Amino acid sequence: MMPDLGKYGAEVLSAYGATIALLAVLVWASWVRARRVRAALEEAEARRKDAEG
Amino acid sequence: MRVEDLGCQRGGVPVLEGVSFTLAAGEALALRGPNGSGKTTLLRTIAGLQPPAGGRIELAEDSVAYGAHADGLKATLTVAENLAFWAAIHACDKVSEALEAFELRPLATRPAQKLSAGQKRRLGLARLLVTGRPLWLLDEPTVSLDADSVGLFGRAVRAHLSAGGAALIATHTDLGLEARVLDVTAFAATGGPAPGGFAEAFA
Amino acid sequence: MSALLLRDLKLAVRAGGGFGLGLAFFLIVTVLVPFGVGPDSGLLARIAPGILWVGALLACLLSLDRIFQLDWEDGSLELLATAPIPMEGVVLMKALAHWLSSALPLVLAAPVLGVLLNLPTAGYGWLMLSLALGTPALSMIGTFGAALTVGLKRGGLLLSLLVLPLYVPTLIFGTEAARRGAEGLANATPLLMLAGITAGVTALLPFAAAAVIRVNLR
Amino acid sequence: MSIWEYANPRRFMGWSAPLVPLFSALAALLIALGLVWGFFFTPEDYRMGSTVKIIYIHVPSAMMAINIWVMMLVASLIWLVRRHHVSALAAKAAAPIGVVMTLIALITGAIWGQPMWGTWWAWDPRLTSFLILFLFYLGYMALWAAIEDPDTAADLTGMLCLVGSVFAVLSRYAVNFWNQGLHQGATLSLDAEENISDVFWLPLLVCMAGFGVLFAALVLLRTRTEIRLRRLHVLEARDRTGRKGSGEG
Repeated sequence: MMPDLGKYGAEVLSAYGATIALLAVLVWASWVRARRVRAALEEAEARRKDAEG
Repeated sequence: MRVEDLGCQRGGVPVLEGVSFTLAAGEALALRGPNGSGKTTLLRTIAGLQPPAGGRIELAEDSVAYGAHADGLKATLTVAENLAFWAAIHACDKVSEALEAFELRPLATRPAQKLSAGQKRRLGLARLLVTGRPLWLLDEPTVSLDADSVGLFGRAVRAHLSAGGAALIATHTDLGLEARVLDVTAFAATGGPAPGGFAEAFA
Repeated sequence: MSALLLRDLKLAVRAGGGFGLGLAFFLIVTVLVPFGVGPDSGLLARIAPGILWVGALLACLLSLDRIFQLDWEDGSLELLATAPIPMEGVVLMKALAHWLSSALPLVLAAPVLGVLLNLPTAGYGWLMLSLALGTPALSMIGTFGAALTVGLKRGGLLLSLLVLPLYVPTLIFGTEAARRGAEGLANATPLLMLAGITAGVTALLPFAAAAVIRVNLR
Repeated sequence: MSIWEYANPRRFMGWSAPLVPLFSALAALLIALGLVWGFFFTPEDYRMGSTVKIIYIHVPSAMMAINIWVMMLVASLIWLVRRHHVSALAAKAAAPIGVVMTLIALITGAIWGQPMWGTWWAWDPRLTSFLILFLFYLGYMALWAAIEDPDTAADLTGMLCLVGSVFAVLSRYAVNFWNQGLHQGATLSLDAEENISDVFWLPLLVCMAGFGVLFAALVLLRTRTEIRLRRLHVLEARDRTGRKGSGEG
């Protein structure tokens, strides 16, 4: 299954690991922020509707 | 000058709308309204410091002298040097008249940092004279002035008007001027659409 | 416009901080380097042009946030915006005043500090020439950065962060010109590039900086 | 209907909503495919050994680091000229993605450099240019964060992006002049196609497409967040003025 990476195994694996970790953090942060802002906005719109209605 | 259906905004929020008035040479117009009602915003918009949200301002180019809350004085320069600088910027040589008009002659060689608040204010107002501009836009000009100085200021404005100038003054004190009054609260924005389409609801 | 230049110079002289502080900083940086890298005069001679350029650049940076900040605080900038001189002219005069009061003293002091770093004899002229050609670009770029951060309460650190990357090309060509001159190599290309940067920056950045100031005054 | 209509916030929210999950899925698929293909099913280079596999992340991220800055420049120009708020917000939304891409390019470059050049970091022109680009991204984001008024922030960061782009190109040129470089790009770069066989090319292409689509998905998601934030601020401002008005009246 695992290919033989030879003497550079550590380098290749750490490069892939670092990349995947950074991308995961970016996606996760974007996602969490999107959800938080979305919830806050929905709440604000609902409050506004209450105030008007 | 002539203002038609002018809208003003502060920090992207509409403050005034539908402001219309005319101001002819020799006339003064007093702006009234509580704090935060948009007097400063209106003056700044007419002075060209911020873009109008709508409407038109008809005004000869380079005709405005703006007197803000801050006087634009340099603490380490003397009274005369401060005035001479603004005179040079506006290519105008009325420094000594300005010193006379606000009784600053005895203070001419004193650095601005050693003036009292009222004296600084007088110097700030004297700056208007060395601009040589016909339209004065004044924002609370009499703050920290005593009764005598207010009298001096009133005289200076009257002299300016009789020389064919005009003035738009946001103030709470009576300057003893024949001035029409414009109450800016009448033009308070009713929360029209915010710019950029963010006023529309979306999911 | 010359009135503005004269006023700014007068203010710099009266405040006293202007050249004094920048020069002292330049001196200290230069003195600290041998403590850091060791007293080997051969090594110092080799790195002297670079150290002096970096030192001058950092000393320039120190006074950038004063370019517009004081005028902003006391309302002068607003009044200048309504004055009959174009904002582009104000920006250019501000940059020139900064160069005369902050950068020119550094250019003149650089050879003295070169002695401390064993700068080769051939290098003095080239060092001063490269600094004289390059520092106006530093002042102009810095003025643009100062215009960007003028309305901010703690703009000083941000100003450095914004301006330092913009300084890279000037620094590279400046040190390259001084180093090659000191080593007796041909240095016409970096000198021309340096002059080109200064000319281009002086021609174009006043428009950008003036636009930025107008936005900040809104 | 003019193309600019798509930049109206409400319309943008409308058309971008279905694209985010679509692009996300596509990006996940492409990146997974490209990386698995590259990692497990490509041979080693006869000179670089298995380190050649780093190319499947290094090159796409480096490419995106530059492309994202160009996209921010275009978006800033559209904002400065046509005053479309969504455009400015898209530029703001793209910057953090650009930072991460630049960081990935730098880190993988350093990791690659260790066995190849025998050092983590070399002041090679390309690496140095990316370091400078990284600083530009940081400055740009710091300026956005520092200014309160959103339109002022958009204007100032737009101008910074414009001026910064000129200086970024100038820096690239200066850095080249300063150090002729030892980047082995030439043995394995896109402009030397004869050196690179299809075995390496195809998974690399898949990865580049994957990174591109990932950026598209993220920038849409983040722009939607920024638009919602603006809307939230408008509502809050209205709440404040409304309350003040009723209090006085």
